[in-house]
Amino acid sequence: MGALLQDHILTAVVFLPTAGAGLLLFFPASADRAAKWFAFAVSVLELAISLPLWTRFDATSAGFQFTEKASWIPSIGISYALGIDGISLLLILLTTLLTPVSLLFSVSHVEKSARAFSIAFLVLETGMIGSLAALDLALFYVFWEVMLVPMYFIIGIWGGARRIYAAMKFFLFTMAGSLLMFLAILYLAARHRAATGAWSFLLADLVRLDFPASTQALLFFAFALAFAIKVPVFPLHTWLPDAHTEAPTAGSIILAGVLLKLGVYGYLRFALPLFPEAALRYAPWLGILGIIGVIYGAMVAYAQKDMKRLVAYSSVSHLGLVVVGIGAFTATSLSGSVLQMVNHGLSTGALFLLVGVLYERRHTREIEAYGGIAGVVPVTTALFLVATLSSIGLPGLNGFVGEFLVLVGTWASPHRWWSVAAATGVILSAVYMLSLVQRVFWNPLVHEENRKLPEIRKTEFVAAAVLVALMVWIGVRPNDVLSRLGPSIEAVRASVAQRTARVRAPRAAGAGFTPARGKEALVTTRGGRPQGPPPRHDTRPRARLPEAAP
Amino acid sequence: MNPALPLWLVPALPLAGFLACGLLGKKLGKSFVTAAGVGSVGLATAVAYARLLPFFSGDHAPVVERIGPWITAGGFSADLAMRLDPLSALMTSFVTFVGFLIHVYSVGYMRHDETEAGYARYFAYLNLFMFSMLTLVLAQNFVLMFVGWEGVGLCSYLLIGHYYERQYAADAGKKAFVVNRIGDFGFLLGMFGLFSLFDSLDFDRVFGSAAADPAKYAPFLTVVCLCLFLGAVGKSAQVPLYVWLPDAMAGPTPVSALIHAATMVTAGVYMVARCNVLFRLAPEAMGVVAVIGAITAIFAGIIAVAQNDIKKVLAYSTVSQLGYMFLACGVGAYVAGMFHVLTHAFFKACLFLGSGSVIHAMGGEQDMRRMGGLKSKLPVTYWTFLIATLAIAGIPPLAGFFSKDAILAGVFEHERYVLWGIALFTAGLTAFYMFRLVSLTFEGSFRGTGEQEHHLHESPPSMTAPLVVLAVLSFTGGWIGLPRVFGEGADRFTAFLSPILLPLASAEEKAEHALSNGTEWLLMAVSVAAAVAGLLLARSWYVRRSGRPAEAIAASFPAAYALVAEKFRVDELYDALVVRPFDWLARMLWKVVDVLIIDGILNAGAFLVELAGDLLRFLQTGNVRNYALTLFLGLVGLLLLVIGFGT
Amino acid sequence: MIGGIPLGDALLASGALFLVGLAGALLRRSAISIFLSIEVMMNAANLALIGYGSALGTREGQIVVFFVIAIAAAEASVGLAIFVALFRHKETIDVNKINLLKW
Amino acid sequence: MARLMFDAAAIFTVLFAAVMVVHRHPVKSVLALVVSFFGLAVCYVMLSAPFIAAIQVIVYAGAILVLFLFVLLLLNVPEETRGRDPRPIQRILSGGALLVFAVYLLGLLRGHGAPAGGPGGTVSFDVAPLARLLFSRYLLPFEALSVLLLAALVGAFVLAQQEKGETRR
Repeated sequence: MGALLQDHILTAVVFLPTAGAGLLLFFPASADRAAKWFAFAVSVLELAISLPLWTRFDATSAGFQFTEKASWIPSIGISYALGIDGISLLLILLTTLLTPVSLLFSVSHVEKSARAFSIAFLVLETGMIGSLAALDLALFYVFWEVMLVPMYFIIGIWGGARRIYAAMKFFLFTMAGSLLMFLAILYLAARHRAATGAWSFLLADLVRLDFPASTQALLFFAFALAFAIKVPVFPLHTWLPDAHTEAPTAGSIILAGVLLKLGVYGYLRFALPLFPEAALRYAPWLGILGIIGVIYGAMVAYAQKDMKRLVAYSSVSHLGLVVVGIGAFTATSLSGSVLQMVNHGLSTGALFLLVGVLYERRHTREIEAYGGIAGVVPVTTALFLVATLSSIGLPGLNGFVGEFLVLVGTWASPHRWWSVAAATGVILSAVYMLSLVQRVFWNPLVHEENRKLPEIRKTEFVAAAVLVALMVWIGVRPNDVLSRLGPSIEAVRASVAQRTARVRAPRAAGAGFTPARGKEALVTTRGGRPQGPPPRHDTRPRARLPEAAP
Repeated sequence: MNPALPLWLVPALPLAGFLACGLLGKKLGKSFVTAAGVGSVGLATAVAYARLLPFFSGDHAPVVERIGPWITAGGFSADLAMRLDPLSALMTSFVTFVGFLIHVYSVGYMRHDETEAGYARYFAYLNLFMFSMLTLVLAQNFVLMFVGWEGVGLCSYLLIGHYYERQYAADAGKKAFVVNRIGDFGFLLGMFGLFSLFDSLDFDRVFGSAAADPAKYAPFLTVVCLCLFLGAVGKSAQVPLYVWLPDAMAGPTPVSALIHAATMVTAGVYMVARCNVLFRLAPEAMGVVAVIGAITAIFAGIIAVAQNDIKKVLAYSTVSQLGYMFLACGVGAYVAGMFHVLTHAFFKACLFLGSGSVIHAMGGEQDMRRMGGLKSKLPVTYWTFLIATLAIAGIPPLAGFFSKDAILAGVFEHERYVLWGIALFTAGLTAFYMFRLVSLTFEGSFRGTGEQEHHLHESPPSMTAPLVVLAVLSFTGGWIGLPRVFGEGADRFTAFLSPILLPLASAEEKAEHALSNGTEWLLMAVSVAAAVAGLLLARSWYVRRSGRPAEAIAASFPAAYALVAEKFRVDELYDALVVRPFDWLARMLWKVVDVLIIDGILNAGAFLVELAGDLLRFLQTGNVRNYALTLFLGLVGLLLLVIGFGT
Repeated sequence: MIGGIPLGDALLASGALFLVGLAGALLRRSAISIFLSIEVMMNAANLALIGYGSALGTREGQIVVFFVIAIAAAEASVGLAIFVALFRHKETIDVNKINLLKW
Repeated sequence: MARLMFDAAAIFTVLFAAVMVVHRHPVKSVLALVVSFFGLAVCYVMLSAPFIAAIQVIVYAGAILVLFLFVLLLLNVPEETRGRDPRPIQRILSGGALLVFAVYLLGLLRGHGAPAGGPGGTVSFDVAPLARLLFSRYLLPFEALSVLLLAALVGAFVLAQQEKGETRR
């Protein structure tokens, strides 16, 4: 049994929540409380069995670890392939952490058919972890869609007043993107068959395919669109404020904490290695959209009157920064981006949680309805303040490390001015978050009903305190996280560099892009303008896999 | 080396105090908070001096103590490391000491007015401030320095907003943080620039590389230094980002003394001095520093003349004095700048604490027009306040005289005569408005309410003791840096700092430029004359003639007076130029771009689908026969299509 | 005497029967009549199946017809139950008057 | 001879089917269909499918159509009303489509339908092979059919059941 678990630890981590959800089906519908606690217990157990991933993870290795592989649908080459590297490790742990936190919060706040809620949540967890661990594109797509359905119900059933609208919007947006991605996945598999004679959806197989530039661009867009919607990148972001605002607190935490990250993760894991040239060619656009996201999200957040909407737009801003880091594509900025995703999960998760705490007491999210409650609920205030400070990137807390690495890494890329533009987020985030804190917790207490606001409960406190503790931990010891990230980041860069170099090698020997020398390989910094990879539009015919005989 | 007392202990002790007060303070009560809050800083001071005293008497060789790696990612790395060199030793010595005194003072000031929770919160934040400030000072690299840099900003924000239920205090706190953040933006960019130039943010490596190969880096350093200076402008309240500091007086008075006078606001000066190696290679940037400093000095001095709030006067005076320090740095007289940082810490802390004592006695009243004649009621406060005022005015042989003279001499030495003129005028102005303050507050007869008069009392010993100590230091503090005219070895201060703060020019050049003893005496005489003139004018206007001349002048130039009294309406200007357009733009982006355009396009798509459905649904007649017919027609059509007509 | 029927005859008969049934299904208004017409069409199909089976000399055609008849039985029972329920509610089986699915 | 007989039975079948379609009275329609099915049974016999012919008579005509009759008599369904069709287009289109379809079918049959005079009827008249086939190779569908019939039974029961509180009108 122990050995079995050792060998299949990822499978166990992926499917334990679903098993729990299956058991929940046998609970009587009236046993709501028991169902909620049971779901929480399952998620804690899940966290416990996911911790060995962290401890046994080999931080020196760049490859996928804990891999498992089995044939699933052999006739069309779909396999059950799991495996994680540093990037997915972090996000998986973030998921297994935020799920119990959300469920713990929900224990005292979800009343309506709590059993169904718990089931949806556990299935959602399987979808998220599965997406993060899948190494087969078909499997990834399955988990990707599995994620969508429970979230739709969580928003649509347990959400706020405009929940139906929000749930529809969320579903349609996400679906629109992912269908195109599905087509692209099918096309890839078919191309693999044309090239080698065998179907395969394995990432490792598909990255060996080469395409003409135009095809690659189309496929890249199909993938990028799906991920950009999920992130969300600037003009595609409008589902997010609605979904975040209307979702129940636990849903908002997971939505902001994990689901958004999957967009960036998918981009890093799939879009970049599969279509490296297209990705590099269009990276500037990505970076610019990211910058627009940073500034636009921050400004719109400032204008909000609804606490949750404000936090939701702050997510747009933060994720914009992450996208900038991805677009800059230096080792430092990529590390920063991934770390920033974790940070955002923690800080925004905590913010949503604490907003939820207030909402459950006053049943309004209007900022105007609060004010001056710092003296009434000092513990909530303190926690909120720490989460805010983490969110605006105060040094010593986690947010700073990620933000700083993204910015310093971006500065070292060819797009130096991105860093300047994105750094304005430092000012803007302080503006909108502090005005939120001021208008909610400080200022004169004008609403008499707030005088008797109950303080945070034990369960809520534990949930928030865990997040706050992690913020401090990452802020003080970021290397615990970064060290696990480094080799994986280098591997992503190396795979991109290798493929672009393979194409370019004859012409631009040496001037290409040789990563993994421990420094910003893209750049020669000393004293001059950094020189990135030459932005060449290479249209020469490229090496292909041998075409299968007709 | 003293391995038993590592440097990191100095900031760590206040951090422990912060945690103790913050987490347990409310439960365990005020005595515990007092013990933990003051005790931790006291211990930190003791530890600091245990390290500093051997250092002062030793060879002043920089000591770097590395704790471990902190951030390592890609090509970037930053360590947790502490540095003790003459500059940080100087800062640490007065930050810990003055900080400790102000902690003691705060016990008396805050103890009775605060709830348990408020008291605990206050000391927690104060301790956190000490942690941040000491981190800032002792850091060995820019990133760690930035931790302290933002940390002090945060504490400033939290402490200004200590009375959070007052709207203006909350506003002021936010304003302080946001304006500081604008500066931090510059600091960040500066750091990025440094990193891309030097591949490191470690002080030794950055300064070492820059000094080793100036020609290579000099072209890039102007921009980098300007970015760093933007950080300093924000933190040290220089034009145009000074606006937060006067508002910061909404916080408790000891906070104003500690953060907004003695320590935090001088962090900008410290940073510029720390980077003097870089600034030396960027003469244009130094020019900007000097000009901004001079403008700030005179601008804030003028505003201070027309303020009636006792703390506002001191706040503008602080801004003005900070301008002085930057002026010194800008002309290359870093030692003079740091000297002024030191003496200013003593006398300005003393002034603020004295004003706190006055406000305490007046029951919270801060308007000088309702004070007067407090000399007899608050003797200790009066005498200490007077000494500090004389010090800031630059009357020899008090501390302020020597530091101010060093700055004036430095400016003159570098032949920046216009700036020298401004500085001299500002010196006179300083003496004038400070004595206006003293006269209005302590001289004459009491102008407040009877109740207030009845309530007047001298402050408890926990408050007066720090005043006395600071007054003594304000008197004697300048003697460590006597000008050269008193003998070659008199300027121990310069000797101490010179390994870090290299003079601008080489030794031979310096000899050429150096002022003759006669010129130096003359300069001293001029500056003393300016100070005395300001002093006498203020006394004659406000003591002998009860302020009537000032009223007369104000009445004859109402517009000009109003402009000065309203602080040149800079806040209003920013409001109109920045704040309101920002508000408008934010709302516009939300309502127009987000809701109208993006969601509009989406909703238009949704509407089209709905419209199509609305039209097509009429095909659903509900009549089975229609459906059957449709089906049949479809079948026939398909047949024709697939098999084709005929055979 | 039995057997030896040309496939063409069987198919022609089947086609004619189908057309008659189709005409009934499309043109009648009584639900019962439509139902009966559908039965006719089904039987036309059966006839074609048997015809082909006979022509090809296999029994599979008959097997399918057997199943079709059984399914027709099931269909008739459910269909008639629907008519009973419908008639009880609407007092009519005129399909022109039953349009609950309208828009 | 056999062909003549088949043709006669086929014409008879189609004729009575037409009668069924034309009649407005439902009971008469059903009776016409019963007659038509007898003709069909004859056709089946001619095509050497005696077993099917038997169940056509016994099950189809005898059980299913009688069930129709029961229902009609039970509900006392009135004669189909005359009067204008609310949508005349239905008739026109139906007629047109039927015509096209008929011509089309005819064309198909003429084209390659009839293997003229092909000697069918090699299938033995025996029922036993059919039974053997049904209970061996087609056992699973056969059993599935039983489930289907059961389901239909339950479905019919549920549908026709009188709802609670509903009075018979």
